[in-house]
Amino acid sequence: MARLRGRGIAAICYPTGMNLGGDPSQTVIVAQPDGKFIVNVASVELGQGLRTALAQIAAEAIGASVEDVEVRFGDTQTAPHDTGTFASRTTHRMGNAIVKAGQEIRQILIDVASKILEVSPQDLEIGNGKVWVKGVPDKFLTVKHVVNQAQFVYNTPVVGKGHYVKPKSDVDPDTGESDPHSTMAHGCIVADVEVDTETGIVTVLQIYTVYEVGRAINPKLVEGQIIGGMLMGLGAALTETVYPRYPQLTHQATSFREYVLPTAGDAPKIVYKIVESPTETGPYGAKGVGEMVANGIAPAIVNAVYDAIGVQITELPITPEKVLKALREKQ
Amino acid sequence: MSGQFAAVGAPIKNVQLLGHVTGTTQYVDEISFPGMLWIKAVRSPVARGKIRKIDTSRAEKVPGVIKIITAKDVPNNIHVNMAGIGIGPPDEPVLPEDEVKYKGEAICLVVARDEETALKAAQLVEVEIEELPPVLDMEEALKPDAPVITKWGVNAFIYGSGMDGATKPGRPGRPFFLVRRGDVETAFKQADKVVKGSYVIPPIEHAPIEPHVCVAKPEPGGKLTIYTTTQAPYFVRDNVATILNIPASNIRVIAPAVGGGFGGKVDPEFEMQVAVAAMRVGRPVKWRWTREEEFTISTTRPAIKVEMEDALSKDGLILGRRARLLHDSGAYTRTSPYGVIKSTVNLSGPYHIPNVYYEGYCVYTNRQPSSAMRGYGVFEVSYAVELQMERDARTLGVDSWEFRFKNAYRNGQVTATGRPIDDAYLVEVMKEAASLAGVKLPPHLLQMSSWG
Amino acid sequence: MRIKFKLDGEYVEVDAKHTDTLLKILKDKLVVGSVHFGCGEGTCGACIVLVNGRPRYSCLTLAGYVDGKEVTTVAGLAHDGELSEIQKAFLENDAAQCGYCTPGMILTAKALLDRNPSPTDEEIFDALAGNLCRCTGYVPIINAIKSLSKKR
Amino acid sequence: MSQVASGYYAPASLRDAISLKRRLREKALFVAGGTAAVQLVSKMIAEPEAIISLEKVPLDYVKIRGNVVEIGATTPISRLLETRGLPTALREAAENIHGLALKDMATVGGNIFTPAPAGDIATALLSLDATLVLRGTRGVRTVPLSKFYRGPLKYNIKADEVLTAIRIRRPPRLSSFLKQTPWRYSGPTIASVSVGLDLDKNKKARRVMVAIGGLTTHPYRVKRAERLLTSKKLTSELIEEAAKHLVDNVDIIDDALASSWYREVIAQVLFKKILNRFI
Repeated sequence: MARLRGRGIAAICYPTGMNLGGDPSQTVIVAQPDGKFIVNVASVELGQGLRTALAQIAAEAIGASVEDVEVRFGDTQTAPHDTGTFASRTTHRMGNAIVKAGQEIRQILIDVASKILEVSPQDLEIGNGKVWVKGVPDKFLTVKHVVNQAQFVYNTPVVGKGHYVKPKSDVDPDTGESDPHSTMAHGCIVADVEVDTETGIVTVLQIYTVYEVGRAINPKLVEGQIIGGMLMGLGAALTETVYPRYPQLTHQATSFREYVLPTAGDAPKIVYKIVESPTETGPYGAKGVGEMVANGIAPAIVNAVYDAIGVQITELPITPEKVLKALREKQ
Repeated sequence: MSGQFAAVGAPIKNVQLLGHVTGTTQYVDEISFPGMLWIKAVRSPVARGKIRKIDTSRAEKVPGVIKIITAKDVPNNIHVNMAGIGIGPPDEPVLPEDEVKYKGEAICLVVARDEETALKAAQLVEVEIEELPPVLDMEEALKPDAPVITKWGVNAFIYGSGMDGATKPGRPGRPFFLVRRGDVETAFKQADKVVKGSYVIPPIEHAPIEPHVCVAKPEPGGKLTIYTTTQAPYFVRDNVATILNIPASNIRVIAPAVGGGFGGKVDPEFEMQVAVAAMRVGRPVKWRWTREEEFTISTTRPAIKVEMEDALSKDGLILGRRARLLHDSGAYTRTSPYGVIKSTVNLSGPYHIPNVYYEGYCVYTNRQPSSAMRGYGVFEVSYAVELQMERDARTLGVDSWEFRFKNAYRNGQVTATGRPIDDAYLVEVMKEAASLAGVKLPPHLLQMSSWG
Repeated sequence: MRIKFKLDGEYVEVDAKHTDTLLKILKDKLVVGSVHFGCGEGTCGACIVLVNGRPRYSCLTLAGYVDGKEVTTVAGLAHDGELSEIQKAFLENDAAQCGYCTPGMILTAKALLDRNPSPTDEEIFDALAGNLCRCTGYVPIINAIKSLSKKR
Repeated sequence: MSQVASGYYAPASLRDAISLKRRLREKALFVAGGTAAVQLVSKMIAEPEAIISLEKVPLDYVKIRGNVVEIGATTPISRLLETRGLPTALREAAENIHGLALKDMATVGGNIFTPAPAGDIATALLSLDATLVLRGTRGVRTVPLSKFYRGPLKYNIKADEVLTAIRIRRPPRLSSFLKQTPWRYSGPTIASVSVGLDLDKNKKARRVMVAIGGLTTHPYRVKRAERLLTSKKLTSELIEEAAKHLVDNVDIIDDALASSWYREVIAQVLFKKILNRFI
């Protein structure tokens, strides 16, 4: 019996949004009489923190304080068309739409403020809930006040609309020549494992990950994705499949007693780092993050096991059973 | 993190958290209406078969059973989930008319006053099915003598490249998506080493803790409100409108907070069935899937098989790559053609490979339909590519880091599909990762950059 | 049958069938929003409540069992609008994403800390093994529990 | 007798529970911790006209008197962990049931009826030569656990009998339990092994009891391995030899968790690990 250690790496890239494009997102932002902004999106809050990240983008674009922005989601009656919340597309696609809508509002606010202050719009700046004359930040109007005046004095609706789509790419059927990607995010994963040669059990000792996300709109949310994605990747690497005897239908998992997810104690140690390389196509440079963080874990672990035992197991998940068989075949 | 911004870059707390820790976040399962009914499905016990008879007479007599919905109740019984963005062909019935194509496919729906009654009555529906041999193995499915399980005569998606498959004629035997660049034959002739690999991922379940739940409520004037655990409300709206033959604007879809999706709630999988039931009985109807249904009926990540062959030079460069990718769509199209494209165009990974020949096949089998899951298409090829990279490096005797650094794509190069690369940043990311993991990279790698 | 029990400090009376689960009664009859159906098999923990202070899968508990007992849901932890320590710890440590597992997770964590104010890592891992989370990777949840463990 | 309402009975005494069961027969379902029984009800696999809950019957106890350990049938797993002086294998098996709620709900008695991939407590009890105390309308009888299982979900118990206690007389001095699961802290058993034995002055093994769980619906004793080890000094060769007979004539489960091949391998690995500790 022995415990063999190994290290594996994986380098990955991940395209943001739907390949080949053609997937529009739209939003309407409506200011309220109390100076708050409602961002209406048909995207869906799944736990990823969309309401928070999109509010940050909207606040930035409008120049409002983030506390004054509320994202309302998931309703086809109140929100215009959105293709959906998948393909790591929401921050990028809907984010871009929100930037446009927010900028429309920003312009309205500046125009109204210029009337209130009787200065030229070019001389005004707006940010973080305040409007001020360039160079005189101490003398400011609150955005709240400007919104109120727009609605009750200047008879101006404070509404912004935004649409974003990556135009659908044509494909040359003979070569695949096309423009499928909006932007690429990147990652590199290092996994350290220990393999028990008697049972075939793989223990992941440590995961190191670095992800380049364009711009982290909210680093806290990105971190949440990194850790959660890591565990999902770990499950895929080591135990998870509905058809353990694929392609046969037999032995199909039907419950959490057969399709066993990692539990709290099964999470390995993880050290991670987020780096930024803003993309021109993304809102404030952001790329999609949510999916990429699950992608490189399994190959890094499988490569680490390859390093440890000298055999590359090619079919996921690399259950203890497969590891043991590989070890025995090698002998 | 970013000084030039006020809100962007701030590590603000997820605004949903307060609702989560106080238990006040609203999910679909908490939505209820007076007089609401429940659905349970009668499901196929076999992977493939002809429906000979559906006898609902015993089930209908169970007190509390309101109606049993079959294919006849569906106004337009054919659809494809992503028709709105040009993915076809429409090949999936809301309820099958004469043939079941996967084990567990819903044959008819019992609508009853509560869940227990619906379950009890569903057990009393008698279905007679003539079992047919199922197609389960992708390689077998592609053989000319395989039993045909699609309407168009081969067990693969055979329409033209791109996603507008429904409008173009098929060409059997041709891969659905093809990527060719450079001169792959010459690359292999010039290679010092050729490394082959074959990689398989069987279906994986999303397993969000919240199962699929949908409530459909008819409204005055032929309208309908649908509360559902979807990641894509407009997909639901479009598909329900299609199968009910009513204007999309008559339908309102609401997705309250969803308890995890991971791609498993992108496809409208059951909303159409709930909508038909609600419209037929004229009352609010609810369906919550059991955990067993989550595993055996809901979509999975597609199984894939990738065969890959690399032409390598002895100094550690990838001169060319051939790959053949099979994607297991399951019984119906759903989003699979899209997934195959996403896989096939990414078969180079983050590397510069000047000469490539990639074939992507969308294969149909008698399995629950597969669809998107976190990293759809790319999770799968990232796995194949990174295992192949390791195999390449070890065969050549080149260090794993060095091999990746040398082949990493740079800004200014072009991708396999001819797109100029302007977002490359892998070299920098790898340097950071090596440093994080305590790896001392040699100076010649540290000098590299994504810009040259 | 008629059962009577204390739900988050208030007496409730409700009609139930002998085969009804506590989960069903809480959701359908008493409209408790924080108790979730996840598996119906006692494996995911989304339906966990405290019965007389001890965690139970409400999907595997018959309604009759709680007659005369005290049932606590996550809604019963806050007092006068003030979040309990454990809720605050989850909030501070960002220990939720989709939130579906969170009430069961918090109640299990509370039961653990009530019994064992300074649990070791192993004890936390063991206690949480019947509560699945698919979003967070558990790390922030463990951190939330540890943050209270240190305080004691 | 306390009857909460029609159909749900929570008798306060064993006598009441038994007479209820006698009266209601197949219409009634006993429920202890509920982890197995309630699922049958909620999924409508069983539709009992009555539930007899054992929650109020005073069978939640562990008594250790001299050489006898007696555990009430409705004792939850968490109670075992709070009890000092239990045989090692039993404590280790209890520790391997993960999750606070499950530890509080699952009972020792219920565990004996729970088929693979659960039922680890039964594996440990089998290696401790435990005896079951069954009480029926016609009195009390005892059945060795090793004679209790009669095939998948078939037990040596009569319709009007209740399992009231599990008794371990003269527990072996050495015992140990190991199991393998898909993840370290998860529940389902791929294989579990429990061994109990005494060593005499010459370090020879006496009273060897080897139990295997997870390989078939219910745990079983391995008589051949026990005989091989008995009255001999434990050596790695002997252990190796005994390990070859763990699955003789056993139809091993082959399911989503593991193949029968792997289950056999793991049973041998766990068996050897335990015995090598005793050398």
